[in-house]
Amino acid sequence: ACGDNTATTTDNSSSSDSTSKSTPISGNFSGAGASSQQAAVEAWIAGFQGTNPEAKIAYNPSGSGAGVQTFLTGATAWAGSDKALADDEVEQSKSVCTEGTAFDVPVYISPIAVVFNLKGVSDAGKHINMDAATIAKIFDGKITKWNDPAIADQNKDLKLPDTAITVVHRSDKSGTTQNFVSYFKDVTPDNWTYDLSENWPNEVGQGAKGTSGVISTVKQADGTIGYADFSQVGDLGTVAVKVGDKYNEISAEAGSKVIGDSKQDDTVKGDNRIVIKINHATEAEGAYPIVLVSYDIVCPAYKDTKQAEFAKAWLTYVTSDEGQKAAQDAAGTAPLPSSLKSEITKSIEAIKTK
Amino acid sequence: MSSQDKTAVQPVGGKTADKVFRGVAYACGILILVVLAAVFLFLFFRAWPLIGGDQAANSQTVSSFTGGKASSFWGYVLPLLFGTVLVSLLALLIAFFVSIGIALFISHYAPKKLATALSYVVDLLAAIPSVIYGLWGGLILVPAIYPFWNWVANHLGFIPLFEGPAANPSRTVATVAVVLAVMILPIITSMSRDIFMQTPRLHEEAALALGATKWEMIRLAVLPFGKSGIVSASMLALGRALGETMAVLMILSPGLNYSIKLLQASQNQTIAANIAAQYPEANDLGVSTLIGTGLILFLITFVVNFIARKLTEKATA
Amino acid sequence: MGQRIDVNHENIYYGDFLAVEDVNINIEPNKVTAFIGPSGCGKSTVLRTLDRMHEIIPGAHVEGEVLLEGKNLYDKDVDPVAVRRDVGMVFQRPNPFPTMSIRENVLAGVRLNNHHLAKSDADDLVEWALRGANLWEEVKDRLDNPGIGLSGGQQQRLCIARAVAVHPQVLLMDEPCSALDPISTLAVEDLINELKSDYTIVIVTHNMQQAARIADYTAFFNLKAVGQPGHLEYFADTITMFNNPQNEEAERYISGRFG
Amino acid sequence: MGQRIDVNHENIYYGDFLAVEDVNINIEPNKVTAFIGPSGCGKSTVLRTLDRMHEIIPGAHVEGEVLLEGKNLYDKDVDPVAVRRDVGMVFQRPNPFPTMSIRENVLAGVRLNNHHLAKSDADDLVEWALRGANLWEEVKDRLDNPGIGLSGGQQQRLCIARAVAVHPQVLLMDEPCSALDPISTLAVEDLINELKSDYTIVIVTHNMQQAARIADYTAFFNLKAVGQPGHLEYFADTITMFNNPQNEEAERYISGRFG
Amino acid sequence: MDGTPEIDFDRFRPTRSAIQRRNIMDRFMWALIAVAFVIACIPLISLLWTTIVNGIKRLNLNFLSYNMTGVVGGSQTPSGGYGGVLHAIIGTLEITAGAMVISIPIGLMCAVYLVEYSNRGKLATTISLLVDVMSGIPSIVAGLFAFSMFTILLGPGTINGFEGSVALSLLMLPTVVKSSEEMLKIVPNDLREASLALGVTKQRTITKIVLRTALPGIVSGAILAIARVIGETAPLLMTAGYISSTNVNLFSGQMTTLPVFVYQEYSKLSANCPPNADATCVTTIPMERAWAAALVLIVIVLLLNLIGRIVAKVFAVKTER
Ligand SMILES: Nc1ncnc2c1ncn2[C@@H]1O[C@H](COP(=O)(O)OP(=O)(O)OP(=O)(O)O)[C@@H](O)[C@H]1O
Ligand SMILES: Nc1ncnc2c1ncn2[C@@H]1O[C@H](COP(=O)(O)OP(=O)(O)OP(=O)(O)O)[C@@H](O)[C@H]1O
Ligand SMILES: [Mg+2]
Ligand SMILES: [Mg+2]
Ligand SMILES: O=P([O-])([O-])[O-]
Repeated sequence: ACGDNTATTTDNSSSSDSTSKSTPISGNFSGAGASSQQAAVEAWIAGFQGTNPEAKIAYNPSGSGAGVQTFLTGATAWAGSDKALADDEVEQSKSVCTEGTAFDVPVYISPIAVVFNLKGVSDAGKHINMDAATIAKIFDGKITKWNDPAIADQNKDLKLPDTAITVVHRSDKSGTTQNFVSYFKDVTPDNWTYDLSENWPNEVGQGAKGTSGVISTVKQADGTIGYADFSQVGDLGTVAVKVGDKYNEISAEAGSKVIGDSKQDDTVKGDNRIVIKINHATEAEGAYPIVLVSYDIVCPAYKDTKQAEFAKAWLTYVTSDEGQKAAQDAAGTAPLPSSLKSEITKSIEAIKTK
Repeated sequence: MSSQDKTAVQPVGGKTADKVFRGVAYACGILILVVLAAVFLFLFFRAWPLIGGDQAANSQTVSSFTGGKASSFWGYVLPLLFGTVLVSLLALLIAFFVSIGIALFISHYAPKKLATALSYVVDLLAAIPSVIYGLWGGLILVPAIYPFWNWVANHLGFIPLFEGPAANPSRTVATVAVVLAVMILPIITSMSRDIFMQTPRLHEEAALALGATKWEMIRLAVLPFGKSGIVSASMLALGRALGETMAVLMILSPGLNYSIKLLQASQNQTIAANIAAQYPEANDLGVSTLIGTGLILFLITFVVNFIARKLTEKATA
Repeated sequence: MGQRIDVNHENIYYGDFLAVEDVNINIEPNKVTAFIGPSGCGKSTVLRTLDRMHEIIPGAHVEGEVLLEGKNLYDKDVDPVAVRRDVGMVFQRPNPFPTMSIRENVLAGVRLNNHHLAKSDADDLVEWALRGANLWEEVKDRLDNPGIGLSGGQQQRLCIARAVAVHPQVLLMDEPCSALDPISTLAVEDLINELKSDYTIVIVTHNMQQAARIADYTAFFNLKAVGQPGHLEYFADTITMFNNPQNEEAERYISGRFG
Repeated sequence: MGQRIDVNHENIYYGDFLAVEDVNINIEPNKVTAFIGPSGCGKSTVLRTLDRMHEIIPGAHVEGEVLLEGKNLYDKDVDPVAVRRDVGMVFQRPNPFPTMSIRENVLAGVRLNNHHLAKSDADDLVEWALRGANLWEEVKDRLDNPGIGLSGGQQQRLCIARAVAVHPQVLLMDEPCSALDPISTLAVEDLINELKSDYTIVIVTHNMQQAARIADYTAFFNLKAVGQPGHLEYFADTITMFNNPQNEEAERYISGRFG
Repeated sequence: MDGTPEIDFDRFRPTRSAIQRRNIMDRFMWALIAVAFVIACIPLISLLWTTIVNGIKRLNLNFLSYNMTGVVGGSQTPSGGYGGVLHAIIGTLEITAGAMVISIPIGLMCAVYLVEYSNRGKLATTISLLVDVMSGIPSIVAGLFAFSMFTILLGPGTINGFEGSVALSLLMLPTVVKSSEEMLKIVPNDLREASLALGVTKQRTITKIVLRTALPGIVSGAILAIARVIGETAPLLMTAGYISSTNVNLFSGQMTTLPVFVYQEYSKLSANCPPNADATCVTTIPMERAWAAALVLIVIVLLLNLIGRIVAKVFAVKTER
């Protein structure tokens, strides 16, 4: 339509050979869901349209819950979600998928950074080392000063000020929150007794709406600490998290490693589903254990075969090296570990296009 | 002109058109009632699972919203209601005196040219979208106002309202109230200005002729005349503040307490902002719950505006 | 006791528009002086300069002198608020304060200076002023009712009582009866006749019979054409004015041949 | 040609309030009949029942008969809209349609009734009506200017032209000159005199000189007290009415002793 | 005058201190009012200033003539810009126009009913009471209403521009009714009577005389009502959705409006750049787009206000001489 920024051909000259589809996809397709995926999806849409210029794709970052809701009404071709489908949702999907049940495929892996703003430390570009228990205690309001011995002991080389800690968390329901606190629940359950939820469970510190809210709040005052998708960290300080007996800094590759060291959740109901049980307690060399895995949810069969063709092509592109590279450039995500590739291909092949 | 004379007695289709037009006008009048009823009914139907649905699932939904703090709909909505009313009343309190001041300035103190320009600016400000107030409040005001709140907490902390320590950054009820006050200020100002301007000259002159100073004239003639208008303007503004979404969403650090610690974070949340915050990630039942809270908000604003209208009616009668 | 007013070479402006030109008039104390003349000739305008009410209209100003017992009201150091305390004013349409009771209306001016009026003082003052305005008998049983509940004529007398209660030296009245029915008009005219023993009274009226009935002196204002400034055409004692005016325009006006 | 109007036992109500009681009057065709009487006695009210304009006021209704050439206007099968086309009306304050030019104002009655007039017919009609209202010479060069731009007297004549343009049989006028200056008044009075050869004219006036000057018959309305219904006190030809009225109230009124 | 109390007026003469006190009070209130004024100016000026300064940076023709398709991270688009708001402007205009089409005829006819037909009966008082009450409906409730209505009537998952129009029209309706009612009320009754006396039917009197005379006022009232709703965000998030390409079909598919765009860009906060990106890749671009779009929005609101006022002034029908 009018005003489109048509991509130049240089971007996709290299990519055209890697796409297996011979006939380009055309038509209008829409998805909705996780806002965390937004930046990546923008890149994917641009990349996908490079080879399928007739495809018009829209993604509404309305949130995982709303995305799944909309998907289950049949209004969208796929949903992006920060968490895997619930059992009843799989059951519900029978009414929209013409055959079988919906399934999820991991497409987006992003480390969650523990960001902080502390005069003399973060503005000097330094990291702070913490183990899971310390982070959990901070976010539970048990540690309230930056020079608390629990922190200081792990950071002998830093001069920590006597500043009060202001915790900043998400105020809206969020997959980021759930993934973040599930790290505590897995690694240091004694220090995190709350139920697992997408809502922040206590009233420590301050809540802010969306990743953007957290980041801007952290930036606004000295002594703040929060958590956010790695791509939004900017020049804030990040916490290096203790894995095994080392403190590992956050990076895309480090995030990827924990997924490589994780198993699939085989308790989930339904076919073709690939749900990753993140191994937060990983001791893998150089792994950063706090990650968010976000899925794309599709049907194995659609009323409209065009939709099916699209879903198949879309997932194929998104999970390809090329797609993952695009996401990494645009959103700083971690690439899907190669161990998952064959499983993913198998699930995608399950989509019926005839 | 014989044909003209003939038709002059029987105008074409005039009577039917008359009836149809009257019917349409009548229908549109009735439609207002229908629309209001529809608002209520559709919200009610969509929120029905709260009442008629599986209560266990409901309480699970609520506890998932609140991280286990509340497990019943009322346990959820009442603190929200408290927060909503608290924030709005504070905003009204701040905006009220300032607005009356500006309105008097425009109507009785400023030179005519300046007054016209100011009126225009005030009307314009009423139309600035709330998302822009949200941007400004969240990014500019929050850091800028912290020193002030900190000062207040240090010096007036003995008053429970101002109990310290002041949250930094100040994403607090106090800051939100200031932003809402700025947002409703133009509403109160423009309505009271219009009323102040209508003060009968006679009454103003009566006061002046008795040897009243300007302020005494305002006290004797202008304020009593404008009283009911000021009240109803304030109620309208209160209604607007009660329903404000984006600015609260983008600024306030929410909590679910019955708390009046204005300078501390994570104390209260408003219904409207809560809907906007939870809606994206809510499942079917969650949406019902949120619409249930929306229904409560609707009823509250309904009552407030109803009172406002009744007050004006009484005063003009 | 009333005070005398002398107006010397007064020009009155609304913004740039010269509304009334070169007025010279001597108003005797304890007499009733009436201003008459065709509509728009500036009667109200001149009247309002006598207590500096003219200047509350944006852009309005005055040149020349208005001497109240020899003291120029327009001197730099004179506070207009104080002038208006000494010179009371009653308007064309009765204008009691709508939110106040009869009693509070009467006391409105006094309260400005005496925040804490003893109840007995207040009662005395209210009675005195209402008696002075010939209204006491009619309202003494309902002093706490709102002032606007009265009939038009009663309201006008209430306004006179309110003006009188601050004990001014001069009373200015701008067509005080034009909104009243004949009976109320009579009541107010009687009142004016009584008041002149205590006050200097200046009254604007459209009704020549009224001027003839109540005024000691009459000033006839006129204007040459619409858009031209008005001026004082002729000033005389009332008997001369109405029986044997020494001015042709005045004669034509009084005999009803124009205006 | 004008038509005659006979009013029989007419009672006129505003809601429950009986405003005018038992009016009986015969209005001759092609004559000018004037209604006079003190304020509030119901002159306007009666006038407005003659073209069923009374009933547009919510709750207002009429009992009795109004016969236009023998046909009762208040019969069930009579369309009030049609009545108003036969009986034209001119109001106290000139009220040309502000959005229309002079020309469109004259044509309004025809055009608003959804007739498509050929341009030449329209031109003829405009000239005829404006000549009829003595306005043609003054406005013929600016027919497309807004009607509101005319002087008060011209506006009133424009309103008469507008009323005349729909070819009514009767013209009702409610104090058509009270908002006009003497010269415009004269112009309108002249016009009325000319119009009576074509129309039956009923005019309400406050000005007895005017009634005496232009009316053939005069009806004197009166009311016993405020809040009581008004009634037709005395009806006579104008010469009798003003020189030798056979009714005491009428005589008092005309000699200016009340009202 | 027997019974008249003797009054010693010297006791009530204003004392020097009393006069001084009153003068001080007068000045004090004047100062207070002036201070109130200045205090109120600070946030308002700051708000406008921030928006202008931040918004002007990216506000250019490119920004106005492209949408957000093919915009990846902080990279430049082939046209040399960083994406734009064309789709949001179109969405805003269409959705608002939809709201207009719904609420203006209904609101106007409702006002006609109230002023011309109702005779101020019980029904009319109820209606105008409810119109007043309706003007206080929170915008988010309007959004929930439209959302509920469309899910219940058209099945779940329905999101389109028109749904947004319905939500906005609910917010516009009372404003339109109120302002039209005011405008109809000030049409002098003389004109109605003049027309009726010419034997014109009531319907034609209303449409050709009353509405025609009130037209400028009605138009400017409607424009001001539009200015009020054009900045709504929350109800549109849930009803009209969000899309990065241009959708011109109001009745199908999601639509972005300017306020939603501002909010979405604010939510993105910052963009990433590929590791070896050159200087044309701007990481702060989302916030810059948000401010620029906010500025566009303010300018549109401003223009609407201006047009409303000009219409009211220039085309005002002089009913008084
Ligand atoms: N507020 C005003 N602003 C500008 N001009 C004014 C104002 N008030 C009066 N004028 C003008 O001043 C002149 C005198 O007006 P004024 O009201 O004093 O006349 P008047 O003799 O009292 O008339 P009336 O008998 O109608 O009350 C007139 O030309 C009038 O138009
Ligand atoms: N719209 C109305 N509703 C109720 N009562 C009315 C209405 N119009 C007039 N009246 C009453 O009807 C009576 C007659 O009024 P009308 O206007 O006919 O008198 P009039 O003789 O024309 O007086 P004027 O000379 O002042 O025009 C009065 O008592 C008046 O109060
Ligand atoms: Mg005057
Ligand atoms: Mg009358
Ligand atoms: O992507 P989020 O669920 O953290 O908003």
